[in-house]
Amino acid sequence: MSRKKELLSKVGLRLDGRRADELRRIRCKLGVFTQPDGSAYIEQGLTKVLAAVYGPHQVRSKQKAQHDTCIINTQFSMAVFSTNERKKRPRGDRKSTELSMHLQQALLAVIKTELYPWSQIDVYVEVLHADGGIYPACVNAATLAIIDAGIPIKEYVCACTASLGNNDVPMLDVSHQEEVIGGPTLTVAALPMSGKIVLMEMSQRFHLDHLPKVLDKALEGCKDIKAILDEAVKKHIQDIGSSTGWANTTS
Amino acid sequence: MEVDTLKEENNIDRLKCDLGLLSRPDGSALFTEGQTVVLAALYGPVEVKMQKVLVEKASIECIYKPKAGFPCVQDRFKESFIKNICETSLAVSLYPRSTILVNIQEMQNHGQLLSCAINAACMACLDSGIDMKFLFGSVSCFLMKDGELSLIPPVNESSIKGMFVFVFNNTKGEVIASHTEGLFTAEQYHDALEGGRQMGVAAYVKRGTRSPFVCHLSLSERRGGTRRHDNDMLLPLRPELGDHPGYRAMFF
Amino acid sequence: MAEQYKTLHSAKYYRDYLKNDIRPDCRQLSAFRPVIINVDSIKTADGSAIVKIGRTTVVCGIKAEICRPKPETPRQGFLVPNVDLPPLCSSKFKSGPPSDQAQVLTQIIADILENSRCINLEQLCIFPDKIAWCLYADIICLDYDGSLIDACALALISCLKVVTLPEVEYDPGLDKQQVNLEKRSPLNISCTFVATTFAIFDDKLILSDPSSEEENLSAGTLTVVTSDEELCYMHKPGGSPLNEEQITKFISICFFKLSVILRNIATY
Amino acid sequence: MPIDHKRINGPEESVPYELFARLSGITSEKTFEETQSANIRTDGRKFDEQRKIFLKNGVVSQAKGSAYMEMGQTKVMVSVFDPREIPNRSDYSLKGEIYCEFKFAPFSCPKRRLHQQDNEEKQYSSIMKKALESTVCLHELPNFQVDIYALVLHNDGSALSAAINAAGVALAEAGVPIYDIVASVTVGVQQGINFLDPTLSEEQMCQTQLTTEKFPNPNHAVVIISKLPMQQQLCQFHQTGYMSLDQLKSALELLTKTCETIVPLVQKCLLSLVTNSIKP
Amino acid sequence: MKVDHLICLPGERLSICNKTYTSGQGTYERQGYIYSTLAGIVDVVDKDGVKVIEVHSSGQQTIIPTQGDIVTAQVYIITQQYAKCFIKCIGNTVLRNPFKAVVRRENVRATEKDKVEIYKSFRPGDIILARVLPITEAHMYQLSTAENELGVVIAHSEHGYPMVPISWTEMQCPKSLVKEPRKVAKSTKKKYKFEK
Amino acid sequence: MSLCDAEKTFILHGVKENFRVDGRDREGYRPIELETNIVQHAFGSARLRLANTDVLVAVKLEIDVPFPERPFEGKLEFFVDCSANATPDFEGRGGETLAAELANILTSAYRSPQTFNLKKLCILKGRKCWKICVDILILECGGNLFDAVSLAVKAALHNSQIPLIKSINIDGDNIELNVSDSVFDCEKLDVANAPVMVTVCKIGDQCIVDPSLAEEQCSVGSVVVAISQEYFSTVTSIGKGSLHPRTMCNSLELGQKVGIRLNKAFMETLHNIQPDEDVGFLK
Repeated sequence: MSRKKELLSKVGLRLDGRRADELRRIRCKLGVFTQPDGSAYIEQGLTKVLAAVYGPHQVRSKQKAQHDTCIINTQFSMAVFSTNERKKRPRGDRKSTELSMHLQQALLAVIKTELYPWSQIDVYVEVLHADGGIYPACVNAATLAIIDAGIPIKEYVCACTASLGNNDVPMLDVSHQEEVIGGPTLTVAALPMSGKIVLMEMSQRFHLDHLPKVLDKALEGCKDIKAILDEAVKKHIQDIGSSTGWANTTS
Repeated sequence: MEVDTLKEENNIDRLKCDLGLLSRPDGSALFTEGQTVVLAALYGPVEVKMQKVLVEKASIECIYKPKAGFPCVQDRFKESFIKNICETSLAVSLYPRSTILVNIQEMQNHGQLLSCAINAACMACLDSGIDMKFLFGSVSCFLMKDGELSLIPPVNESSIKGMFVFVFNNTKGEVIASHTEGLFTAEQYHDALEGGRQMGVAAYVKRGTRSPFVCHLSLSERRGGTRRHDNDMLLPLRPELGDHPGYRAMFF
Repeated sequence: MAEQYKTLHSAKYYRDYLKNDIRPDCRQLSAFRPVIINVDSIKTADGSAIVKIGRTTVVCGIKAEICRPKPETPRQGFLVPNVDLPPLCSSKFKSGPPSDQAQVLTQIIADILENSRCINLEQLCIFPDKIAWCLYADIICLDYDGSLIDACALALISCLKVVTLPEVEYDPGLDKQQVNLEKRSPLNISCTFVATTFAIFDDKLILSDPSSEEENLSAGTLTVVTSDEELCYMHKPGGSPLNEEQITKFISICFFKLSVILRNIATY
Repeated sequence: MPIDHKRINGPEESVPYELFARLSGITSEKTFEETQSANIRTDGRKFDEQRKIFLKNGVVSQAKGSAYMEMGQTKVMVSVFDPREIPNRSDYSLKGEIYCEFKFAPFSCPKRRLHQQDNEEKQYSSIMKKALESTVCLHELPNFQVDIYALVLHNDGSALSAAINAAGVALAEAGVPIYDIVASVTVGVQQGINFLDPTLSEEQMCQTQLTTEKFPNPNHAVVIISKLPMQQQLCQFHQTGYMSLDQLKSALELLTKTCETIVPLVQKCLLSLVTNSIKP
Repeated sequence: MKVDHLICLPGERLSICNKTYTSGQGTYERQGYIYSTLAGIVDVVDKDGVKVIEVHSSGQQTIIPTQGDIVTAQVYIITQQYAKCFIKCIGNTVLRNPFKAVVRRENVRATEKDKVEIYKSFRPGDIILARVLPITEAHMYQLSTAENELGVVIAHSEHGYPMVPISWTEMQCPKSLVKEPRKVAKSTKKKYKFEK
Repeated sequence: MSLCDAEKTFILHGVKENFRVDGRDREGYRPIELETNIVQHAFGSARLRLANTDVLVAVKLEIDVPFPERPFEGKLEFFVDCSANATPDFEGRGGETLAAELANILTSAYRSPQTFNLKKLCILKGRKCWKICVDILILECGGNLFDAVSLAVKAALHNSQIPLIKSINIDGDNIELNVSDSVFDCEKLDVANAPVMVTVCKIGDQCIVDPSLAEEQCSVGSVVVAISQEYFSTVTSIGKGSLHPRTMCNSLELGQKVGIRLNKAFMETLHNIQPDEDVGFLK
C-alpha cells in the first residue's frame, strides 16, 4: 500500500509551497459596512470571513439579562457556496452551533463585559469561502470587528491552527488540502500578549511528546497574527483619523 | 424490593416486576411479561408548563420510547392510550396545576407489548406513591383461527385471528380500556373479556391487597435513605439478564 | 346570559339538560346525528368522499401512484392512510407537523383498515416484485365537531368503494409500463366497516355520537367498529370503567347503526 | 421522500401514473389552435366569461368565520379564527398582524401534493396575506394576530383568487373589521388572448411559451388581482410570465371590471348572514 | 325595539362625516365620509347633540378587551404579588379564546391596599368580575377588582361545592359550613342568576 | 429604523419637488458598484453594492435529473440567505420570510422561457441536465433589495461558465458524463433577456424608483416590476398599502421606462467589466 501524500517534501516545503512555519497571506480590513456598529473582513489564504458587531444594546429577551455583565451573543454562519460541495443550509447544523459557542467563549475572555450590565453585544460571522482554519479566521475577524465597534477589550484574542508534518515537524496554519490529507490539527485561541490560552481543540490523536512543540508553534502563530492585525488596526485608525482631522477617532 | 411472582396460575408465573430500580425518578418499575420487558419511570407532580396548565387537575404527559429508532405514529398511539388510562386511575384532582410525567422505555418485545407497558406504568405509579383511585392491570388475550382463546402468545403467529388488550381496575374488575386487533364476533369478545378478567383479577386483587404495604415500604425507605441493597432479596429477572454486568449496575 | 353560563359552568349546563334526557342540541341521549355522504366530487383524485356527521365534516381523497413493491412482500401494493387535522378545522390545532391527536387518529384508522381486511393488497400489485400501486388515502378534517373516528372511517370506506384505477400493461422484458387512462376499473372491497363512538358522561350516562363539546366534558369515550357481521375494533382509551352489560348494549346499538349506514351507502 | 415520523409512510419512491400514459397527442399548441379557431374555450365558455360561482359562509362550525367557494370545479375552503396575541413577540405593536396559510390538499391537483407546504404554497400564502393586509383594519387590533387558513380541495385554476374571495367573506362573518369586501380575479394571457378565470389546463398553457415559429406573439402570462370595490383600490397585484405593457394594461382593465361581478355575490351572501341573525 | 333594521356591509358608505355625524364603533372615516367595517346593523346614537354612527356585527363581534371594560375571568395561579387569570367574557360577549390577564395586589380592593393578601382574596378556579386597566404591557392585561361590584362571584369550597357569600370578605360552603376568605363582589342581579 | 412624522413629511415634500433627500430626482438611481468573479470556486459570482445595500451572489452547477414533466429542460434554483451581518433581526431564522419572498419573486421572474432558456441546460433528454444553483447572500440592507438582487443575479449568471460535455456513455441505467477539465472549454450563459427588477415606490401622489431605507418607510405601497427587454416578466405588489388602478398603470409605465434604461446601462457595464486584482471587501 502506498503511503499517503506527504505533507512536507524532502526540502521541507508544503503542498502549497509554504515553509513549515509560514502563515498564509493575511489581508484584512476594518469597517467594511456602515450599518453594523463594527465590521471587519479577513482573508487567510483563501479562507474569507466577514464579521459584524452590533451593540452594546438593550437585551432582546428579558430573561437572559444579567445585572453585572453583558451577554455576548454569537452566530456562526457559512454561505452555502463557501465550500466545494454546495451546502444545504447556511446555519443551524451541529457544527455551526459548536463554532458559535467556541467563538463566544473566546470573546468572553477579552471583552470587558462588566462595563455593560443589562446589555448585549451581538457578534455575527459569515464565512464566504472555507479553505481550512475557519475557526481561527472567525476569531480574528471578530476581534477586528469588536475593535472597530469601539468595545473595550483586555487585549487581542487571536487564533491559529498547527499540525504535525511527517510525524515530526510542526506546521503552522493548516489549509483545507492539508486537513483532508490527514494529520492532526490543533486549534488554539490565545491572548498573545499575556500568553494565555482561551481555547484549545485537537482533531486527531498524536503522541503527547509532540504536543509542546506543536502548541508552541501555534502560539507563535497567534503572536504573528496579532502583529498583522495590529498593523491593520493602526492603519485603519490613521485613515479615519486623518480624514476627520483627528477630531473624532471613532467611525 | 420485588413484588413476589404470582404462582396461582401458569400465566401469572410469566409476570415479574421490580420496583424502584431507578433513583432519579419518583417512581419506577421494570415489568416482565414472558420475554417482553418494559421499563417505566414516573416524575411528578412537578411544575407545569404555561401552555399545559389545568386549573382543577394535574396534566399527565406520557412519553413512549421504542427500543431503537425514532418514535413513530404507533408509539404515539401507545402514549395516548397509556396517558388516558393514567388520567382515569390517578387522583389527578389532588394535584392541580402540576404535571405528572410517565416515561415508558421498551426494552424487549416478544408480543403483548402494549399490556406489558400498561402494567409497567401502573407499577411505576404505585412505586411513586402518587394517590390513585384504583390500580389497573392489563391482559392480552389471543384469539386463534380455530376459535380457541389463549392468554399466552402462541408460538405460531400465523394461527392468530385476533388479539385483545383489556385494562381492568382492581376495585370492581371493570374495563377501563380496550384495544383489539383482527376480526371477531361479539361472543368471542365476551369470552376473551371474561377470561382476561379472571386472570387480571387474580393477579391484581392479590397485588392490590399488597399494594399499600409496598407503597409504604418504598416511601419510607426512600425518606430514610436506607434503601436495602440485599442481593439475596432480589432474584435476577432472567438468568441471562441478571448475569449481565451492565444490567446489574442498573438495577442495584 | 345562557351563553355565559355555558362557558363558565359547562359541566353543570350539560347536567341540567341531561337530567331531562335531552341534549343541548335537542337530541335524545342515544340519537345519532344525520349522516351525509357525497362521493367523487373531486375529479383530480382517483376517488373521493365527503362525509358529514352533523357538523363534523371530513373529506377523503385517494391518489394512486406507481411504485416498486417491498422485497419482503413482492406481491402486494400499498395503501397509506393519513389523517390530517389542519388548523382550519378547529382552533385546537396549530399549523406545523401533525399534532399528537392527528397521529393517534391516523394509527386508529390504519388499525381499523388492517383489522377489517376489507382490501386485499395483492390486488394492488401489477407485476410481482416489479411494479405495484400505491394508494395514498389522505383524510382531512374540515370541521371538527366530535366523533372524528366515525367520520374518518366512513369517509375512507366510502372513498375506497369509488376508487377506480386505470389499466396498466407491463412488459417485463423491456421493463416498460403503459397506462391506459380510458379503461378504469374499481377495487374489490370485501366488507364495509362502520365506526360508532359513544361518550360516557358522569360515569353512567351514555351519549351516542358525541359532539366536540360533549367529548370534552365526558369522562371517556368508546368506539366500536363493526364490519358486516363481525366486530373489528373495540377502542376504549381509558375513561370511566364499564361493566359487561354496558358493553353488550353498545355492540347491539352498533349493529343496528351498521344496517342504517349500509342502506345509506347503498344508495349511491 | 424523507421519512416522516409523524405520519404513516408509503414506499420510498412512487411516481404519478400519468407519466406512463399512452400519448394522447394533446399539446398546449394544439389546444390553443383549436380554441383560437373555434373562438370558444374547451369548456364552452367565451374568452371573457367567468365560470359559475358558488359561495357559502359558515361552513366550519368551530371557526369564527368561514366560507366555501366553488369556481367551476375549483373548490376552496377558508376559515378565520378569533384574534390572538401575536406569538413570540416581546414588544407591543400598535398594529395587528395577519397570518395566512394557503394549502393544497394532497389530492387536489393532478400531481399529488406533499403534506409540508411547498414553495408555491408559501408564495400563495404571502400573496394572500398581501391582499388581506390592506383589507383588514389592522389598527383596530393592536398587538393581535388574525389567523386565516385556506385549503384547496380541488384545484382547477384560479384557486388563489377563489381563496381570497372566500377569505373576504370569512373575515366579514368573523366580525373582523375590514375596510371593504375583497374581490379577486385571475386572467391567463396567451397570444394576446385574455382567458378570464382560467381552468388549470389554461393556466398551464399560459405559463409556457408556445413554439415560436407558429405563434410569434411572445405574450404569455397569468395575472391575479384583488380589489376593494367600493374604494376602487387594488390591494394586491401579481403577474408572472412575459407580456408587453399594452397587453398588461388591457388585462388590468378586464380584471378591474370583472371584480365588480364578484361583489353582488359576496353582498348577497353577507346580507343573508345578517338577515338570518336578526330573525332567529 | 326597532322593527326595520338598516343592514350594512363592509365598505358601504353610511353618511357624510361632519359636525352632526361622527364615526363610531364598527365604522371608519375616509375623505369626509363614514364607511362600515362590519356586516351588521346600523345604529345611530345621540351623544351630546352629536350623532354617532355605529355598526353592530350580526353574530358574535370580534372583540378584544379595552380599558374600562368589565370582564369575567377565571383565576388560575396566585402568588403573593398577583393573581393570574384568563378573561372568559367581555361584558356580555363570550370569548372563544381566553386572554391572559393579571390582578396585582394593589388592584384587589380600593381600601387598605397595603394590607391585601392575595390568598385571602382569590383562589385558583374562582370566577371573578373585574375591570380592565390601561394596557401597559404586551401580552398581559391588568385587571382591577377595586370596586364594590367587582370581585369573586363564583367559588368552590375545598370540598367542591359552590359557596355562598356571607359578607364582602367571606364565603361559606353550604355543605361543610367552612368559611373561606374572598374579595366578594357585591351581589347584583347578574350574580344572582349565576347562582341559580 | 423608525422615522418621526416630521422626517416623513420632509421626505414627502422632497419627492413632490422632484428633489429627494439625497439630491436625486424621482427616476434616479444611487451609485452601483459591481464586481464579478470574486468567489473562486463558484462557476460564476458577483458582488453588487447599491449605496448601502450589499449583495453577494454565487452560481454553482450540479448535474441532476430533469423533472419528468419537462424532460427537455434543465433546472434553475434560487436560494436566498439573509445574513445576520445585515441586521440582528435576521439572526437564526429571522430572515427566512424575506428570503422566501426574494426567492419566490426571482423564480417567478425567470419562469418564462423568453427570459432564460432552460432547454440549453439539458444534457440528455429526461435523464441528465444541469442544475444551476444561484445562491444569494444579503450582507447589508440599505433599501431596494429587489433591484440589487436582480442585478447581482444577472451579473453572476453572465459571469458563469458551463463546462462542455465531451462525451456521454450510456450503459443501461448508468450514464457516464465526461466533463471537460479545461478552463477554456466553457460556454457562457446568455443573459441578454434576464430580467432586471425595478421597485416603484409610491410616496404621496408621486412614484419614485430605487427607494432608500427611509423612503421605504414613507411609502404606502410599492410595485416590483421585472423587466426583460421591454416586456414584463413579473409584477407584484408589496407592502401593506393598496393602490388605485390608475396609479398602478403609472407605476407600470415608470417601471418599464426605468427598467429598459437600467438594463441597457447594466449590459454595457457587464461587457466592459475587467477582472481586477484587488477584489472583494478589501477595497
